[in-house]
Amino acid sequence: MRFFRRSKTFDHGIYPIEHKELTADKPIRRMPFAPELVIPLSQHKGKPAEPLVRVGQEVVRGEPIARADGFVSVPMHAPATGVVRAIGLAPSAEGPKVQAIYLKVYHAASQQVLYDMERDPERMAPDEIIAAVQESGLVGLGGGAFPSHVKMKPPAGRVIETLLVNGCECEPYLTCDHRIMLEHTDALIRGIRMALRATGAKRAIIGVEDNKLDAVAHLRARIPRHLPITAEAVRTKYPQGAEKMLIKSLLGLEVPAGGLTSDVGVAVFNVGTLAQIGDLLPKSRGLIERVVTVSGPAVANPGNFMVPIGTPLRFLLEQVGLRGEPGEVILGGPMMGMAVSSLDVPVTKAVSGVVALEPENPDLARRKVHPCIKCGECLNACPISLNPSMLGELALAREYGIMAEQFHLDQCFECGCCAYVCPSNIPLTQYFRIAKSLNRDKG
Amino acid sequence: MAELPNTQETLTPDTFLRGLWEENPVFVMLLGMCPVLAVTSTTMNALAMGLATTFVLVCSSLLVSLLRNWIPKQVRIASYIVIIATFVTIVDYSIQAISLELYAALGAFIQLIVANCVILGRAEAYASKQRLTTTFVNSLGMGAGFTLALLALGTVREILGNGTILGIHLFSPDFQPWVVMILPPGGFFVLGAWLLLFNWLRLRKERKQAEQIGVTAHAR
Amino acid sequence: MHAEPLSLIFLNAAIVNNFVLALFLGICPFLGVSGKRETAWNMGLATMFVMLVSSAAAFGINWLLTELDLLFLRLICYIAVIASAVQLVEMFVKRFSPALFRSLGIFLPLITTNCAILGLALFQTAKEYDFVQSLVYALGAGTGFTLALMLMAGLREKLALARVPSVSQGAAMSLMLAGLLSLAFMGFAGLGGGHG
Amino acid sequence: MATILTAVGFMAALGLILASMLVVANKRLYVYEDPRIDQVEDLLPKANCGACGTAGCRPFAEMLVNGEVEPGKCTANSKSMNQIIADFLGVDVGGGEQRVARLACAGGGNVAYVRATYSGIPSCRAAALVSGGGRGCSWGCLGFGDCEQVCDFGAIYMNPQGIPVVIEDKCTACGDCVTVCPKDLFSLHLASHRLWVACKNLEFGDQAEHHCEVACTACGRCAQDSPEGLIRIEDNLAIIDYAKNDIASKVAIERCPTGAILWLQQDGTVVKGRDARKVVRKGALPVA
Amino acid sequence: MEAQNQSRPAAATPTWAMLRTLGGIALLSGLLVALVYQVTLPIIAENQRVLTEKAVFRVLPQASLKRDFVLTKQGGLAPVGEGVDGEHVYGGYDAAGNLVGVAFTGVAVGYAGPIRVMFAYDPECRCLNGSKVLSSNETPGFGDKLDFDPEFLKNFEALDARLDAEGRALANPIVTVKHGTKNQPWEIDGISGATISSKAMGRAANAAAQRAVPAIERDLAWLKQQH
Amino acid sequence: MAKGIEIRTSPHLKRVMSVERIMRTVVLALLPICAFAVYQFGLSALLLLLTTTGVSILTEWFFSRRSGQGNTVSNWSVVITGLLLGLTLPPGFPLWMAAVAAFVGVGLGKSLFGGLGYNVMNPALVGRAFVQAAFPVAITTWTPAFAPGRFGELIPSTLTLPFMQPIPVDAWVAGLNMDAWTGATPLAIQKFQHIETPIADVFSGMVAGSAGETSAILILICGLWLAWQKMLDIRIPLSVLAGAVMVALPLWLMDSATYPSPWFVLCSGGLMLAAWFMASDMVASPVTARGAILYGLFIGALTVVIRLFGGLSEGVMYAVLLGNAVGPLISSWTQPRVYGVTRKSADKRDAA
Ligand SMILES: Cc1cc2nc3c(=O)[nH]c(=O)nc-3n(C[C@H](O)[C@H](O)[C@H](O)COP(=O)(O)O)c2cc1C
Ligand SMILES: Cc1cc2nc3c(=O)[nH]c(=O)nc-3n(C[C@H](O)[C@H](O)[C@H](O)COP(=O)(O)O)c2cc1C
Ligand SMILES: Cc1cc2nc3c(=O)[nH]c(=O)nc-3n(C[C@H](O)[C@H](O)[C@H](O)COP(=O)(O)O)c2cc1C
Ligand SMILES: Cc1cc2nc3c(=O)[nH]c(=O)nc-3n(C[C@H](O)[C@H](O)[C@H](O)CO)c2cc1C
Ligand code: SF4
Ligand code: SF4
Ligand code: SF4
Ligand code: SF4
Ligand code: FES
Repeated sequence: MRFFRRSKTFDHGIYPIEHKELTADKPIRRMPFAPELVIPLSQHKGKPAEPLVRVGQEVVRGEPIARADGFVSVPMHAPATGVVRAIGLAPSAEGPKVQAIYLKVYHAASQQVLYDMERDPERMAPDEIIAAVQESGLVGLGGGAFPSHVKMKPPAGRVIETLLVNGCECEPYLTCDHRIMLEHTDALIRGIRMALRATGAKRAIIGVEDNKLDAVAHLRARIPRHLPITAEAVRTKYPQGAEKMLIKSLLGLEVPAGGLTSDVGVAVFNVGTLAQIGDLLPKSRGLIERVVTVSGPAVANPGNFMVPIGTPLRFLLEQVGLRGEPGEVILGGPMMGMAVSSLDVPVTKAVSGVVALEPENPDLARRKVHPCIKCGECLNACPISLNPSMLGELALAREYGIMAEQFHLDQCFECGCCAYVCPSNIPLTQYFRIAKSLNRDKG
Repeated sequence: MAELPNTQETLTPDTFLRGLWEENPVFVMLLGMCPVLAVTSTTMNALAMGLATTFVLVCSSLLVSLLRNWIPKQVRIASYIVIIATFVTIVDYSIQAISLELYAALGAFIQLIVANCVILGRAEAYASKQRLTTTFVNSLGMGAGFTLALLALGTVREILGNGTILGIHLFSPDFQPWVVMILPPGGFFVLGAWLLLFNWLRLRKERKQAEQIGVTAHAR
Repeated sequence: MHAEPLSLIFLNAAIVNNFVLALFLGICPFLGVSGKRETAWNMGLATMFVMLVSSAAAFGINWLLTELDLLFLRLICYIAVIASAVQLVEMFVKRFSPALFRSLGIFLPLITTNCAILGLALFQTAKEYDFVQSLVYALGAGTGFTLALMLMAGLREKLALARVPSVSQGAAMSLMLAGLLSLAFMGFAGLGGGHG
Repeated sequence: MATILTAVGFMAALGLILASMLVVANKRLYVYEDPRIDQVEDLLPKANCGACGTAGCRPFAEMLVNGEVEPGKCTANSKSMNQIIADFLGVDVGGGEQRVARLACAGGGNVAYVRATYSGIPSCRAAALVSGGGRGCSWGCLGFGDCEQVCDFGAIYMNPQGIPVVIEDKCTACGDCVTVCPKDLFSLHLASHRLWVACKNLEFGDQAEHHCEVACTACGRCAQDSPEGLIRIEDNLAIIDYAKNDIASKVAIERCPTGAILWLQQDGTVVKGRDARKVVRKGALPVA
Repeated sequence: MEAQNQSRPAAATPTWAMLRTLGGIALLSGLLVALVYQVTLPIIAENQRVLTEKAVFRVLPQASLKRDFVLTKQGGLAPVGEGVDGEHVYGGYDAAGNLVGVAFTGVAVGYAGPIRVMFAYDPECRCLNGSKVLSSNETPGFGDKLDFDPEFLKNFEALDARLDAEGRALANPIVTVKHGTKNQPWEIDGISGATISSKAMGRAANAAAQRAVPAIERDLAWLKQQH
Repeated sequence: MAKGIEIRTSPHLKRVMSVERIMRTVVLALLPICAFAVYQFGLSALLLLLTTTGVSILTEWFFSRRSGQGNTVSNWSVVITGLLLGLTLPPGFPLWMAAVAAFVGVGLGKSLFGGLGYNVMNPALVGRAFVQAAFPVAITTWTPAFAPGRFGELIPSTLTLPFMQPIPVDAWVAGLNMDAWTGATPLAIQKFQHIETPIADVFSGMVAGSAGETSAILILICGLWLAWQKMLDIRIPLSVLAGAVMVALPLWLMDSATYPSPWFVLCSGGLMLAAWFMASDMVASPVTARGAILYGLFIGALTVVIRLFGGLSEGVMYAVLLGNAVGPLISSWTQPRVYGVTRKSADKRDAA
């Protein structure tokens, strides 16, 4: 069968409506500065950064304002020139309030980045590149927000053979990676070369879903012949962009349960991450802005924007205009993204998209939840081949231990495919989150 | 080291009544199910089986209680079983002497009284610890409870499955019997239905009680 | 009847006249230990083992009693020997394989007072099976018992997660399930019998 | 007659053979297991709640018989039952003072603001995972009653404002509510701890009050009024040092402006300070 | 753990008590059962006789006396007595001592297990002229018909059981045919809706008749004298 | 009142499919089969279908009320149960017995265990099996198809008084003067007389039998349409049919005089209807993909075994029920292999 398929892919998965046409051909535009930026000290997985500034201190755009606290941590840089109004609690997308630096932006000041120091990455040793990546404050921009430099250094005994560049962007609505591949092609290629050197990988494959064949063609045209970099189209299917799926699709390998991608000799980076590396490292700058797709049925003028880190959502949405009251505002895509409980939440390094849905989301509201009718749709959708039907029943009976011990709950990466297909409308993924969270708490 | 609290029971009406309801061997303890299901396709069989079982139950309990201080616990099961089997054999031959037709209808289940969990269970749990009088009354109660349960099944199954009770036709000759009731599934269904009924009554009572003391049990 | 082929004896005991669902033997353990597949399986194996042992023992005793012309003692002897044998096996297992005891042994005392075992001994005598036929019959009966137990356990495990109304929870539901299984097993009636 | 004699003889022989087999078996195959374990297990509540710190009642019974723990460790059992076990084993009951679960929040729907409408599984754990659950105070109780449902002893009920209330007499301190609450609002305390701060909000002053009318604003009055060291303000929250519980008195609560600090009474009722703003609203606050 | 175990009392095995108790109980039990057996034996035998007699008289209504015979290995009949083994055949005689018919049993597997039937043979018409089901597991509602369905019982008013020329077997084996298609005297008209049971009935009749009728016919003269 | 911003868990999108929609589509697919049943057997079949469906709905309504689940009739699943039950009964089946079947099927087969999604066996077939065991004579009384005047008069047994034995139909059938009618279905004729009804007849439905089982082609079309609509797992019907052929083909090749041809096996009796509409009921079949195939093969094979070697001429009902009974076991033995979990790594985890 595989032989007849157009593009490579993995088993199971789903085909949600994409809605990408809203923004796919909107070039990246610059978002103005909000009057006040809120920069949480923990925008990444790992230890929060430690502030380097005092209240009342003036900072210049690009200046480090917090430093990394350990290896699995990254520094923060001032996204704008202004003054530190306060250091205190700020709302976060996850819910709990977190420490953040409130930065009052000087509107009159020049917003040129002055923290520039040209260097030639081609001459840097791998370890130097890794250190430079940490200094730049880069984290995975694909949504994981895991510090990128950590991923470049595989654990002892593991060798990275292949670098996968994740340009799938399988979430509906989102197009920022697509735009990056088209508009920041050179930076991307530069970034890939640096990552290749840093990781010691022998080749890089850019995986792009086949709904973005223009990007594939564009990349193929721009990649210099001599480089071991290829661009490959993969089937447009959610969650093609999940690293485990991409590895399966492109390399036919499976990351062992509980293991890392480096166990199969692979490191996966988002195209945005690598484009930033290509941009920032030669100038030894820090990450102060990122490309964000702002879209969704409640948005009047959807588009792709270069947004300063720390911009509150309220400001962002004002800029694009809303059609009436928004219902849900989601950070990331609608399949995996988080709804926020307050528009004061800022855009962080992890935010690849802001999707505003209309009130009473017609996909969800007022649909009755029935008991599981054992239709098996979820089994056919789960890319990990779990048994969500059984897991759901167990969750309902609060058998969380059994879920983990016998039904591999820990393997679930909460992609939401099962909940998407379930005709009984059972919030399966949410049950699994509860179960995992309780299991964690019980230790 | 102190002993556990003394568990010798004093004789009260409850000693007898318990077996009928609270500790009914069939409906509550789910013991001795095989004859309950197998020989209750008619009321007559149910009654005969109930009486036979009661006889064995009472006799063997008495003997066990009598001998309770002489039977070392290492051989207690074997001893009880032999005692029970003796009485069963006696019943077996007596029924053959009374009526071979009845004997044919009860089939192997007369002999299987030996393995009826109620009897050994009572010997172990009660007779081996209690005095003769209480044992007698209690086993009589248990036997009565067992017979009651058998009759509860037997009458329903006979009426529905055959249109008769004790062989007497109840309905017009055109009555359509529900054959399933005298087949194996029918046994399960009728017993299940009785238990459903009891459950329902119990739940209703509990709800009423809860309402009386003003606590509304919240739904989980 | 004597020339009944072994395969038919097995099939008959295991399925067509399933001890639990068609003959009503061994109902107590069937209802009692069919809550989980694992215990059901262990119980089934333990029962099958005891059936084989008691089938052989019963065959021997029957022979002896026939020789002595004491057939009226059959029942007492069967049950006494079976009970003692089970007790011995239990002690043996407990002593030499605590692991096995934990999975199988705890069921052994339960089995002593199980109609299916005694029923097997009585039926094999009534059907006048020879030694090999008796063993095959025991094997079939044990298989059928295990099958019934496993089916029931599968269904009950499924229902353990169901939203069963409070009236039908517990024994009532088990009995209705057993009834449904028994209803389904009626489809096997007449299988292997001579027709046409 | 001959039949009777053979029968008697045969049976006697059989009985003797079986008995001797059992005798041999008992001598050779005997495995000792303390019979008291079963007896003690029968006396335990069989709730398998784990409050005693073991995996369940059976292991606890084993430890009891081995003299490794005291019966009083089982908080789910009744006192008299534990006494029976203690007498049976000839040991002390032990156990010490009763502990109960205490809730560090008083923000029911009538005083705490909701900022976003959560829809989904009605469970605190679920809601907490969706951007914290939509309450203004990100530390506060979500009111879906996971704690009520997890309590096997029926010791928690949800009051009309959606705040769990612990019935001290029923609480066995099994700790299930402590684990289940996604906001970590429950903790186990000695029943004698009567002075209590029912708030976990780490914000200061108006910011805290902006989300909840009964929040601790960290004004520090309670600390000032009470004896030195009993109460301190840490991370914008009043903290009671229960090592000094002996000197705790109602003085501490009198001037609290929001009533975040309370005096819990034996009978389960709660006393608020004189200056605490009176809460008159019964219904829920509007969403905003 | 080891040390603890040893300090515990070793299992006391009350050897004598065990032997005494079990032996004693077994002995008593043997005695009791043997006594009861002795007492009931004759009653049970009598019951058995009465039961068979009832069945025989049911299929041979004119008979008032029954005598038991045994089918010998040689293919003849012999009176019941010590040392003769074999299937029983019952001769029915009227008050005057005339042979009114012979009854014998047949077995065949029906829908759910064996069906045992007693048949009556009338040497005058050389046909089967009576049947009674002794035991069957047939489904109630189906099985009853074999014994009570008047239409079906008509089959056994004169079911041809003539022997062939050699006198060793039936000239025409008895068979059951589909309901409504009977057109030979040796055919049984099946019950619609209970074909399986009625076929079993046919097989039982055929098998029994094939065995018994040749013997009866051989020793008919002798049989007639045995009142 | 402003509701403020809404928060939900991801995924924030959902497929349009829903239980109601699936069930409604199945009802739609059953309607042509019902129509053919009425065309073939007349008013009696119509009344039969109305009775089973009506009583099923009432039963569901009653029990869902009582158990506090709210009204579950609106999810349409019980309509399927009712229709399918009616389709599997003989056309002249007394209505009161049909009502018993529907009540038992829905009450005992479904509501008792918690309603939709929790029934362990197919409710329609539980109802049928119950009446088959309770009223074995009535349920094996067949009447001819295309009786003249079938739209004007009822089969006499249809209106039997409750709790009474069915009114005999022999006289009525005789009065119809239908020469070819033998009072048996093709299956019975094959089983007991080894005469095969022409394939064309069983395929098109020009034969007697249960109300809705006769036309294999119509059932096939409706089933395929349903599969095309993605409302049923086509693996199950296909493997049921494959299982039947697997047993029937070798036997037929060995002895075509005694054993029916695979074509006849597929097209006769209730196999087609059961394969497409009853075995495929997802609630009582294994959820796993491999499990579904095993389950189907089991049902198909068992059907033929019961038909050819058992006491009944049709075994598909019992085969499906037994398939339902082994379903949970099959399901647990065929759990899918989880991504990244190999046998070795699973063992290691268990050991740890
Ligand atoms: C369900 C799921 C879907 C994902 N989809 C994408 C995606 O479309 N694009 C992407 O870059 N990363 C996606 N990710 C994250 C990737 O798995 C991986 O973490 C990321 O590509 C690594 O790159 P980064 O660290 O540079 O972000 C997804 C993850 C999951 C679990
Ligand atoms: C539960 C059940 C029990 C049955 N029991 C019998 C029976 O005891 N005897 C019998 O001949 N047929 C019995 N049958 C019917 C047969 O399966 C079969 O349909 C019938 O014998 C065929 O006869 P016909 O061809 O005359 O219709 C039973 C059917 C069912 C469903
Ligand atoms: C889905 C379905 C299942 C059926 N199951 C059975 C069955 O298990 N047993 C049965 O006798 N008839 C069943 N029937 C009816 C038969 O197909 C057939 O008409 C009848 O059994 C043949 O008659 P007989 O058993 O009386 O000979 C079923 C019909 C359908 C549509
Ligand atoms: C393809 C398909 C087949 C179905 N078959 C049946 C059936 O045979 N019997 C039935 O009662 N319900 C059937 N249903 C409906 C539904 O699943 C049934 O009511 C549930 O079994 C009740 O829990 C079917 C539904 C679908 C989608
Ligand atoms: S959320 Fe988990 S269980 Fe559901 S499809 Fe995704 S990985 Fe599978
Ligand atoms: S998709 Fe939903 S209804 Fe279907 S099996 Fe999975 S959980 Fe059950
Ligand atoms: S205390 Fe915790 S678990 Fe209880 S209702 Fe409040 S948030 Fe939920
Ligand atoms: S007085 Fe009240 S508000 Fe002030 S610090 Fe103490 S508890 Fe908090
Ligand atoms: S009565 Fe048969 S096992 Fe209990």
